[in-house]
Formats: sequence, structure tokens, C-alpha cells
Amino acid sequence: MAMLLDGLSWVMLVGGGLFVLIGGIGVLRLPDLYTRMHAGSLTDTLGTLLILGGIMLQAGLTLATLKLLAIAVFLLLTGPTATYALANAAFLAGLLPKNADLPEDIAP
Amino acid sequence: MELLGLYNYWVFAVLLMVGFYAVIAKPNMIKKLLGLSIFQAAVFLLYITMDKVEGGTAPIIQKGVVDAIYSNPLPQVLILTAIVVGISTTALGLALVVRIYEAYGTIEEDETQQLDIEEPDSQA
Amino acid sequence: MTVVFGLFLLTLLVITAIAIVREENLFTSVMLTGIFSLLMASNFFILDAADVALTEAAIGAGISTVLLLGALALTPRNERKYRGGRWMALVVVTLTTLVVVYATFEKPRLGDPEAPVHQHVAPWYLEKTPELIDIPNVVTAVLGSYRAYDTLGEVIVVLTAGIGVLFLLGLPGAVGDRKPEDLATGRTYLSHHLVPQVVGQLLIPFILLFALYVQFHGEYGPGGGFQAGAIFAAAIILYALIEGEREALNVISPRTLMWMMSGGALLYGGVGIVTMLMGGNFLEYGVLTSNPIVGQQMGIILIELGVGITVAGVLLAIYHAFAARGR
Amino acid sequence: MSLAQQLPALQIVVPLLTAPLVVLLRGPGLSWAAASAASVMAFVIAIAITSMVLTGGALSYEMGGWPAPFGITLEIDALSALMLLLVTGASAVTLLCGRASLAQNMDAGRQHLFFAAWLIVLAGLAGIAATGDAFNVFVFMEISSLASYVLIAAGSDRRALTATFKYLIMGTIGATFYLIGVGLVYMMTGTLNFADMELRIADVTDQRPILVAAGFITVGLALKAAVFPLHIWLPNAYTYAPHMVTAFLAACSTKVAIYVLLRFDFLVFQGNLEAHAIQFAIFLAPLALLGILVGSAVAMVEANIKRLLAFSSVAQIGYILLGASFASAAGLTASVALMFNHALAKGALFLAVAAIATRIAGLRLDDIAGIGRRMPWTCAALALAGASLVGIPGTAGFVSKWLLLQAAFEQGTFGIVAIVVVVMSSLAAVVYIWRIVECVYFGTPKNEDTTFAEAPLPLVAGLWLVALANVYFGLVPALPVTLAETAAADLLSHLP
Amino acid sequence: MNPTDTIAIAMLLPLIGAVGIALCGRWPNVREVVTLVTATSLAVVVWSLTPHIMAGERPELVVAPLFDGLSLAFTVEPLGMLFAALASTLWIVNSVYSIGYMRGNNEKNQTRFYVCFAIAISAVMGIAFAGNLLTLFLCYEVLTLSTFPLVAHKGDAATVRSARIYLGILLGTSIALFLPAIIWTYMATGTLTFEPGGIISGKLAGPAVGLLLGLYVFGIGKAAMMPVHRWLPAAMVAPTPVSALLHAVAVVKAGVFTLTKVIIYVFGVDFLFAQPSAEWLLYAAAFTILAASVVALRQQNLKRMLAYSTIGQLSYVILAAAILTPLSEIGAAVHIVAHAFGKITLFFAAGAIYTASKKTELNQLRGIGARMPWTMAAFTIGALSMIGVPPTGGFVSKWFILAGAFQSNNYVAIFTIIVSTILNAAYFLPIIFMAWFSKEAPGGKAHGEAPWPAVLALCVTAVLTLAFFFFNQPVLDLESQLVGRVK
Repeated sequence: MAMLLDGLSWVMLVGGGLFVLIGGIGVLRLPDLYTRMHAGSLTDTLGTLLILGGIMLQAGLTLATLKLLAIAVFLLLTGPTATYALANAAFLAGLLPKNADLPEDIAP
Repeated sequence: MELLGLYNYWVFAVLLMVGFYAVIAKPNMIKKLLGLSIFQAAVFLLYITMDKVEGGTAPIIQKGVVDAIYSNPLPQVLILTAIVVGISTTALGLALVVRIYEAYGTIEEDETQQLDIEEPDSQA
Repeated sequence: MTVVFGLFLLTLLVITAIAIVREENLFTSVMLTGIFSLLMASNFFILDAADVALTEAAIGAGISTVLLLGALALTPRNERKYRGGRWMALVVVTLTTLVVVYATFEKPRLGDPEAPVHQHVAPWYLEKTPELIDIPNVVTAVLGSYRAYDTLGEVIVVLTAGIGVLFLLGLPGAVGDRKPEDLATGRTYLSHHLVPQVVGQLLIPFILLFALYVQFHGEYGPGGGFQAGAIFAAAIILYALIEGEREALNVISPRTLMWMMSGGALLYGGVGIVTMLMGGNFLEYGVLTSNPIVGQQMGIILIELGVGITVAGVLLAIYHAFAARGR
Repeated sequence: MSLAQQLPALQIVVPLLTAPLVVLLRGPGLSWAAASAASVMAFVIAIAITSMVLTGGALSYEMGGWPAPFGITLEIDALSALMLLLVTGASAVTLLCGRASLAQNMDAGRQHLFFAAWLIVLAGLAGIAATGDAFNVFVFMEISSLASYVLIAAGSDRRALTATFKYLIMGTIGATFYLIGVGLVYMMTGTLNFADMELRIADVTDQRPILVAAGFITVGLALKAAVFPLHIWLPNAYTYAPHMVTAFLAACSTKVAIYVLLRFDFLVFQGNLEAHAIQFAIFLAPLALLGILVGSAVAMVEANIKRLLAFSSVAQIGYILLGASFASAAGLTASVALMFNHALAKGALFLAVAAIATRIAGLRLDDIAGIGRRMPWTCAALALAGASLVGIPGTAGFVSKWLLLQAAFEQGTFGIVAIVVVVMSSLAAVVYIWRIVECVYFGTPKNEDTTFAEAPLPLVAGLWLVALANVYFGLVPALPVTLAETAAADLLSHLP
Repeated sequence: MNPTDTIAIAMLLPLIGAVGIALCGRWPNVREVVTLVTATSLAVVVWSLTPHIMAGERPELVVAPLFDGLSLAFTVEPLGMLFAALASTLWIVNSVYSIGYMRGNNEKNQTRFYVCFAIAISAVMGIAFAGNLLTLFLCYEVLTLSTFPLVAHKGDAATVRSARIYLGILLGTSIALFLPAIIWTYMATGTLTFEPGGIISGKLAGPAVGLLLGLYVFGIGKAAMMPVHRWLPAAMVAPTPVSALLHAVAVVKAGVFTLTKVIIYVFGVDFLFAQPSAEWLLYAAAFTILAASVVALRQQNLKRMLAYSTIGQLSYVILAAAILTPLSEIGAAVHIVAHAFGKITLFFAAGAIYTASKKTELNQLRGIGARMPWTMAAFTIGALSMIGVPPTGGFVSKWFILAGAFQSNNYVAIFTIIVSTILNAAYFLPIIFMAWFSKEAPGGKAHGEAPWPAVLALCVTAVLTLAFFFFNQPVLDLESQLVGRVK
């Protein structure tokens, strides 16, 4: 059982690390702000969540797990919010997605 | 390992250099303030580096744990103070910059100096 | 392992610093400064300086970034391009650095337990604290009792910064001729951002709670007045960002802010005066109660409270001064 | 514990804690009264402390009841006492008599903040002078610096802002340098207490970091003390600050930095660090001479009298440093006495400037031409203080000049150089002071209204108080000279 | 009233007078009365000291201890006594004259004039009675500063410029040379008190002595040794009473008096006599005498000519002191008096002429003797005294100086005195001749004598000049004490 949990946690940790890496590459490689944000959001949602989960499994049922849980919740709240705000601000600032063909009515 | 042991000090030196350069070479006042905070951060690093003890933990005494090694609390206290002093200086500096921009219409030091030279030395 | 991680962070620090200086868009520079402070904080953490890390994160990465942005909102965003000719500066800077490096060759290696730093005063603190003050966090003990005089000075520094900024920029309703009513009402930056508002309102209570935790848990874990004050201020600032200056100033009125600024310092100093009246030296908490240890703890809690109040008040006042200056 | 034993703490606590109270007071009058009361009380305490030091020797006070080096202690010897007298005295006089000049161009809504900042400067400077802890010096240095930025920025001219910014940048660099130096010393000794450092620094095997630390501390403090060529912040700061602030700061602030320099150099470094003694003599003495020459030279051609006096301050700082760089009993005595007497002379001069500024718009020489008839009292005091600055016998300035030359005579060939420089700059002083006095009395007024328009009474009264102090301490220089001699003996007793 | 208090009173009286004058500024007559009363009472006080000094007393007064061993102290000795008596007495005469002059030319700022004058006199008393070099230096500077407003009295640009020269040279030399000299002396000897026989002997030797002497001679700019004499002609822009009392008596005499005191009480005559490195002083003085006389010969403005003649006459005193023989020392002292009487008479005359006729140039003086007989008579007496013709005071002093010179076979001195006497004659006699015997230039406006106070004053001084030839015994007795100490 412990064996299994340990394995699972490691899988999650490695997976998380992988997503973070992908997110990083994405931020560097993708063409414009929106797509980059897309990649970035990958980092601070899935990546971090997996890592946190892995650590929780490592920690077992302790106060630490509780704290990690809280962190996870807050990340879930803040991450998307930040992404949203950023995108919205960029759009209002008149930054259009690369080669986007928007209908006239929502053009800024 | 011997050199790694000194790496912190060198980073301190380099940060010092970078910040100091920004302070004296950049005419933009906000840039100067940013440089100033880097300059101070370098010093924080110097102090915190010296409080580290190998295999030690933060100086929060756990009851019952015998012969635990703790890092040195004193530099931490000093740097807590220094950080606060730093932010206070930055805040005051920024307020000045805002007022200067309102009064001169620029925050580039060389330009303000130019304006001062042009202005006849009136009421001092 | 930690050493390698440390090297990594330090290198990142240097790179960030250089980027900050080279970047010509001040907005970017400011953002990078935030990152710089976070890196520095984590660095402090691996160097076993939890309290400093917390402070640097709260003040360096949080508050100072906000203040810089507040100032940037009132000044040009871009640094003017200008021709070089700064050899003098380069020479001075290089000389300074060389001198430092010259000195560092003789310095004790990182974490060397034999270093004189760890011989003289520090061990005494670590040994005596349990029996003299009996709180786990030695940093708080040193900050609050052994070197409480420094800390008082520090509070006054913060207060001075507040006084200075208010003197220069004014604070609607307290300093200068503007009243909060003059400020634009209603939702400000985020008027068309529904999501952040909802989430923000959701988070603010937790942030306040956390501030109180940091404030009163300071004797046992990392934390204390400065960090708590900064976090508290951050919460209110968030509220101001969501709901606008005017509303924020209605929540905590300018006069209240002034009272917080001075009140904290006065509370701190008052403790000292009381100890004097009770026949001790200035800030000698031992005399507060019959049992000196309890007295010490009491004193530390009180002065930490004073610190927290002043810091929160000043940081808020400064923020409002900047934010209200714009409109 | 008796009150007398608490005095050292009260000396700093009184102004330090009155400041937040003043912030809460609304209305300029009330806040001014509170601030004045606090600084007068501080002055009284300083006098009491001085008498105690003169009779009973140095005082020591353990903050929080923790003994050094674990806690912070206040160590007040003759030198500190002199500094305390200067700081508190300057503050008390300028505040009491300066109300009119301050209210002149500052809206009432902000004055309470201004007075709070003033008290904080006072407390900060006093704290530096009193403390025996190297880091505590840094804290109080920052307290006084930040607050004095506020005071200077209160100047009516927009150039006050840029001047303050320059001061802020240079001041912070100076403080940070000092911090680096203290850090290095702490790293090698593991203590922050001056006395303790002195003991432990001797055992440090390799002195490289100590030497570098000495360098950083000296440069940092030199920045704060406006030692040539690090003085560039001073002229504008003094010129565009409110006149009363100039009078207050010019009287004491730079001297406090020099005081720390002396303390560190003689108590901590020179005793143990051969190289440092030489560093002191080799680097500081020439800088002092250059400062004297340049300061006097610029002052001779400067047209704005405040800036003129500011440059003369640069020269005077050179004098103080020169005396110290002899590292002899006579030299240090001269140096300390100079601090006291220069504070008297410059304080009076800037007070006179403030008095003039209450009636005349500009402060260029041609603006003040021929006002001797309009403001006889002010101008007479101005001439008197000027005589003291020049060093006319019978004034305080003469005493210190005499001591300085006497010290220089002991120095052999270098002494001769020093004498020549000092004499030259005294002649320069005759010239630039005379430019003012002659302009005031014999210049032809711009506008021909010769209506009697004397400055407000309190201002003139305070001005004359200080001016007469110049004469008194010129004829009966017992107090400053005794203090100076004791201080010099203290400092030298730490040399090997 | 014991002598010690008298010293204090002698210095305080003029100050009190100054305050009184300032207060009475609104009513000129009262103000003048105050001036006269002060002057007379001062003279009485000072003279009341003479019997004590004659009896060989040396009353001392220590006001305040300054730093390490130095104090603000006063003592009275023959030379100082003589100087004080001279200045205080002539102040009365001068005040009478001033009243005539200032009103005759209705000058402005008269109150300031009288106040500063009183302060200057008090400073002179201080110099005369100073017990050590430091005290003397103090009063010396006070005198310089208090006389500045008198010199710059007119206040127009030209006056201020000359006044600047006046102050610049006097203050500059005193700070740059005099003060270092004092400090050097103090460092070398550990004291600054005036000791009979000097304090330097044995402490310094060789060229150092010469150098120190040089610092003193040129540091004491008031002695107007060339090349630091420029201030004296510059000071002639002042109203004539100032030139008369201050720049013929008080200030310049303060210079030579200080120098003599330094030579006698600091160096010590015998010691200096043995110093080859000090001989240059003699030649410097001789040069000044001759050069000044030649320059005077070429002056067209009466007051400037008198100024240069003063420079020459001052160097007589220095020369006499530098001959370093007992008789010559007496000669120095006596010459201070003799020249004072003579020169003040001349200046009074010049001032009277200006007041009556607004004439300042020599060539305007043709036939003026007919219009202003009293004035010109006095002028003649003064001039004769300058030349040294019996029966005038000038002869007495010259006699002693020559005697001293012969005593030590000092041919340089003898030669100088003879030549300069000829030169003096060469520039004074033509004036007298013009004034009495040549015809007045046509078209000159008619005018009579100056206001009576002025005439009265100049007659008095002229009489004194003559009287001093016959009744100089007291002075000689007084000063022979000095010599007694020198021997």
C-alpha cells in the first residue's frame, strides 16, 4: 500500500514537472501573447497541482497536507483569475490574436 | 566546494556592482531607485550568507530536540531592519520622483539639471 | 542538493538584476524587480532565514512592487534612450567590486560553523533565550527584546517614510485640501473585470486571517509585526484595486490611517515608558509582571502589535497617497 | 531607578515619541508648540547629561536591561555630550525663534507633519551621538536622513526636490556602504558593540576584510559628512531647504557623521590596524586640504549667500577633518572645538539669512544690498557671526582657529602646508564674509524704500542669542575647550 | 580708585560713551556734549595712572582666562602709559575739531561716526595696556574693524573701494602673518606675556629669529612698513578728523607701538642686538623712510602727501627701535609723541582748509596764508616739527635718535636721518613759501577761517608741538624707566 502510494506520488511529481517544462517551452516558442498565456496557464494549473498532490501523498495525513491543500485551492482560484485578467487587459489594450479574423462587433 | 563556499560572496559583489552602476550611471530617477534596491539587496545577501551554519535550521527552537544546530539569528534581525529601511527609502524616493515629474515634466536627471541651469537663480 | 539549488537561484538573481538595469521599459523593470525579490526570498529561505524570507516576499515582492507601479502610473513608462559616456561610473563600480572581492577571499566559507560570527554573541542568544524569555523563535526574541531599541528605531523609520510621502503627496481627507469625496467613485481599474472582483472578495478575508496568524504566531514560527502589517496592507490594497480608492478610504478612513501610523509607534514607545515608570530600563519588559519571563513575552507581544499597526497604517497611507494623486 | 540614571534614554525617547504625537495634532500652532517643548526639554536633558559627564565621567545605559554586547547600550562620553548639546541646542533655538520663517511658505495643513519630521531628525542625530552599537548607528542614521529629506524637500523652490533626490541617493549609498563595512567587521569579530569590537578585532588574524571594512565605513560616513569630493549633495540641499532647516542641519548634521567617523576610527580601527592609521592620514588629510581650498574658493565667487555659506561649510568640514587627521591631542582638541564653534557661527549666519528672507525676496548679493539700514539688528548680528567665522579674536571662531594652527605647528613639514592652507582660506573667508557685510551696509539698494523693516522679534532674539554666544565662547572658551580636551584624551587613549 | 580698576575704566569709558552717543543720536548738541565729556573724563582717568607708573608700579588686570595658560590680561608699563595718555588727550582736541569739521561740511551719519570713533579709542586703550600678545592682537583687530566704517564714511563707490584696500591689507596681514607669528612665539616659548628683556632669548636662534621678526614687522600692517603701507594713503578718503587722530596718531601709532613693544618685550633688545639675522630691519626701515619721502615729494594732494610723510615718520620710530641702543629706544618713544603733535596739527590744518575753501591740492594753496593766518601758522609749526627744526618737538626726538645712532656708530641710520630731513624740508618748505609769499591765483572765491572749534583745536596742537620742545622732561623720565629696564 505504502509502496503504491509512493509510486503514485512519484508519478504525479514527474508528471507535474513534465507539464511545467512543457509550459515553459510553450511560453518561449508560441507565436503571440494569447497562445503563450495558454501555455503558461498550463504551468500554474495542472503542473503545480500534480506536484502538490505528489507532495501530499509523500506527507501523508498531517498538518502539512492540510496546508498544501489550502495552497492548491488558492492556486486554483488565483491562477485562472490572473490569466483572465491579463488576457482581458491585453485585449482591451487593443492587442489582437495573431492572424485572427474577428467579427466586427467584438473588435475593440 | 571551497569556491562554492565563496560563491554567495561573489554574487553579492556582482549584485553590488550592478545596482551601484544603475544608481550612478542611469539618469532616469526610477531606474536609480531600482538600482538602489538591488544595491541594498546585495548587502542583505551578504548578511544572510554569514548566518548560515552547515546542517542548521532556522533559529526556531524545537522543544526536546537536543543538540540541534541553528543558524545565527542576529544577522536575520539586522536584515529585517534593513529591509524595512530599504522600502521606506524607496517609498520616499518615489514620492519625490512624482513631485519632480509634476514640477519639471521629466524624471531624467540630466534634463532636470539642464532646466535648473536655464532658470535664473531666483528666490532661493 | 540545496547547495546546487542555491547556486541556481543565485545565478538567476544575477541575470534578473542585469535584466532590470538593461531593460528600457520601466514597467518591465518593475515586474522583474518583483521576480528579483521572490528569488531573493527563496534564497534567504534556503539559507535558513525564514523570517527574512517572509519579509522580503511580503515587502520586497509585494508592497514595493505596488508602490513602484503606483509611481509609474504618474510618471513616464519608458526610460529615455541616451548615448553612453559612463566610463567614470564603470571605473568606480569596478573598483568597488574589486575591493569587495579582494576582501572576500579571506572570508569564512559559507556555513562554516567555526566562523567568528557563530562564536561570540549568537550562541548566547540561542542558549539563554529558552530560560530568559522562553519563546521558540529566537529571531523574534532578539528583535523584540534584546535589540528592541533597534526595532523601535525601525518603526520610526517606517513612520518617517509615511510622514514624508504624505507630506509630499498629501492624503485625501487627512493631509492637503482634498477629501475622499473628490475621488472618482465606484469600480476603477477592474470595472469590466467581473472574475477578479469575485475572486478577490473571496480571498480578502483569508488574507486578513493570515495576517492575524502571522502577527500572533510570530513568537512560535516565522513571522511578526512587519510581515503581518505588510500582509494586512496587501489585503486592503487589493480591496482598493477592486472597489476603488474612495471605497477603500471609506473602509479605513484617512484619520484612522493617521491614528494607526502614530498609534503603533506610541504603543511601542508606551511599553518602554511603562517599564521605565515601573523602575526598569527603557523596554526592560521583565518588570512588567512579577514573573520576568511572562513579562518578557507580554512585552514582545505588545510591541509586535505596535509594529504591525504602524507598518499596516503607513503602507496603506503611502499606497493611498500615490493612488489618489493620480485622479 | 532614579531619573538621573534614566536621562540617557530620555534624551532620545522624548523627541522620538513626541513625533508621533505631533503627527496626530491638527493645526500648525499646536504642533509647533509641542515640537518646541520637546526639543527644549531635550536641550535641558542634554545640559544635565553634559554636567554629569563633566563631573562623573562617561555614562552608560543598557537598553532593555540587556548588557553589552548582547543588548544595545548607550555610551555617552565627553564627545557624545558635546554632540548632544549641539544637536539639541540647534534644534531648540531654531524651532523657538523660527516659527515666522517656517510659516512663510508652507501651507498650514502640512506643518504638523513637518514638525514631526523635525523631531525625528533631532531624535535620530541624538541617537547616533549617544549609542554604543555599530548597527544602531545605522538605524538612527537612516532615521535622521529620511526625516531630513522631508525637511529639505519642504523648500519652496522646485529645486529643493531635485536637491533632496540627489541627497537621498547619495545618503543611501553612504548608509549602505557603512552597512557593508559593519557587516564585514561583524563577520570577523561576531559583535556589534563598539567597545567589544575594539577588544575582539585585535585577535583577528587576517586584517584584509577589516581594512576593506574601514574603507567602506570611512567612505560611507564621508558621504554623509559631505567631505570633499563627496560634498556635491550639500550646496543645493542647504541652498533650497527652508531657511530654518538649513540653520538646524548646517549646525549639526554633518558634524554627527564626522563624530561617528572619529569614533569608529579611533575606538575600533586605529588601535589595532596600523594600515588604517596611515590610511586616515594619507587619504583624509589631503582631502581635507583640498576641501578647504575648493570650498573657500567657490564661496568667494558665489553670488547666492545661502550657497556661499554652504560652500564655506564644505571648507569648515575640511578644517574639522584636518584637525582630526593630525591624530594628535592638540589636533583632536582643535577638531572637536571647531565642531562646536563652527556650529555657533554657521547657525547664527543661517539664522540671519532666515531673518533677512522674512523681509527680502531674493537672497543674491544684489538683492540684499544696503539693507543694513532697514534691518540694523539682523545685519549687526550677521557681521558679528561673520567675524566669528573668519576667526577674529574675541569670537569663538578665533579660539578654534588658534587651536588648529597650534596643532598644525606641531606637525613639522606637513604642518607648514596645513598652516599655509588654513591661512589662505581664512583670508578667503575674510573676502567672502566681507562681500556680504559690505554689500549689506554700503551696497546701493535695488528699490529705494529705506523703511525700517526689522525681522520678527523672536527670530532677531534667537539670532542675537547665538551671536552673543559666539562672543561669550570667544572670551570664555572654557566649556568647549574642556569638553574638547577630554574628548581628545578619550579618543587617544584607545590608540596603542 | 586703585590703578587696576582704572585700567578697566579706561577701556570701558569710551564704550559707555559710545552707547550714550548712540542713544543721544537724535539731538546733535547733547551727542556732542556726551562725546566731549567722555573724552575729558577718559583723559583724566588715564592721566590719574601716570603717577603710579612714574613711581614704578605695574598695575595688572586679568579679565578672563582663555585656553591653556593664556588669559585676557592688561598691564600698564611706560610705553603703553605714554601712548594711552597721548591718544586720550588728543581725543579731546580732536572731538572739538570734529564738531567744527563735521558740522562745517554737514556730513551725514554723524552718530555712527562718533560711535565708531569712541569704540576705536577704547580699542586703542586696550592696545596700550595689553599685557600679552594675544590681548594686544584682540584689540588690534577690534581697532581695524571699528575704524572701517570711519574710513568708508562717505559710502560712495570710490570710498568703499579704498576702504576695502584698507581693511584687506590690515586684516589680511594680521591674519596671514601676525597670527602665525604669535602662535609660533607661543609654541617656541610657551608664553605670550610681555617680559622686560624678552621671552624669545634662548628659545630661538639663527635665521629663525630674523624670519619671526619679519612676520611681526609685516604682520603688523598698521606700522605701514613698505610694502604693506598702501592702506594709509587709501585711508585718506576718510573725513579729516579720522585721518588726524586715527591715521596720524591712534592707528598708525598703535602699529609702531606694537612693533616697539614686540622688539623690547618679546625679542628683547640685547638679544636682538646679538642677532645678525635681525639687522635687515634697520635697512628696511631706512628704505621706507627714504622711499616714502621721495613719494611724498611727488604728491599733489595735500592729504596724500601728509600720508606718505606719516609713513616715513613711522619708520623713524621703527628705525630708532631697530638701532637697539638705550638712547634710540627713548628716541622712538619720544618720536611717537612729537610726531603725533606735529602731524595732527598738519591734518587739522588740511581739514580746516578743506572746510573753509574746499581746497585739497597743493597748487591751490597759493597765498592762502593771508586768508587763514591762524591755520597756516599752525601748519608751519607742524611742518617745521616734521623737518625737525628747533624749537619744535620733532627736534627733540630726532636728537635722541641721532644720539642713539652715534652711540652705536650706526652710520646707515645717521645717513638716512640726514637725507630724509633734507627731503622733508624739500616737500614742506615750498608749501609754506607758497602759502605765505606767493600771490593767490585770480578768481579764487573769498573765504575766511574755518569754524572756530576747528581753529581752536589746531592752535592747541600747534602750541603743544612747541611746548613739547621745552617741557619734555616728564616723558623722558617715564621712558628712561623703560631704558632702565632695557639696559
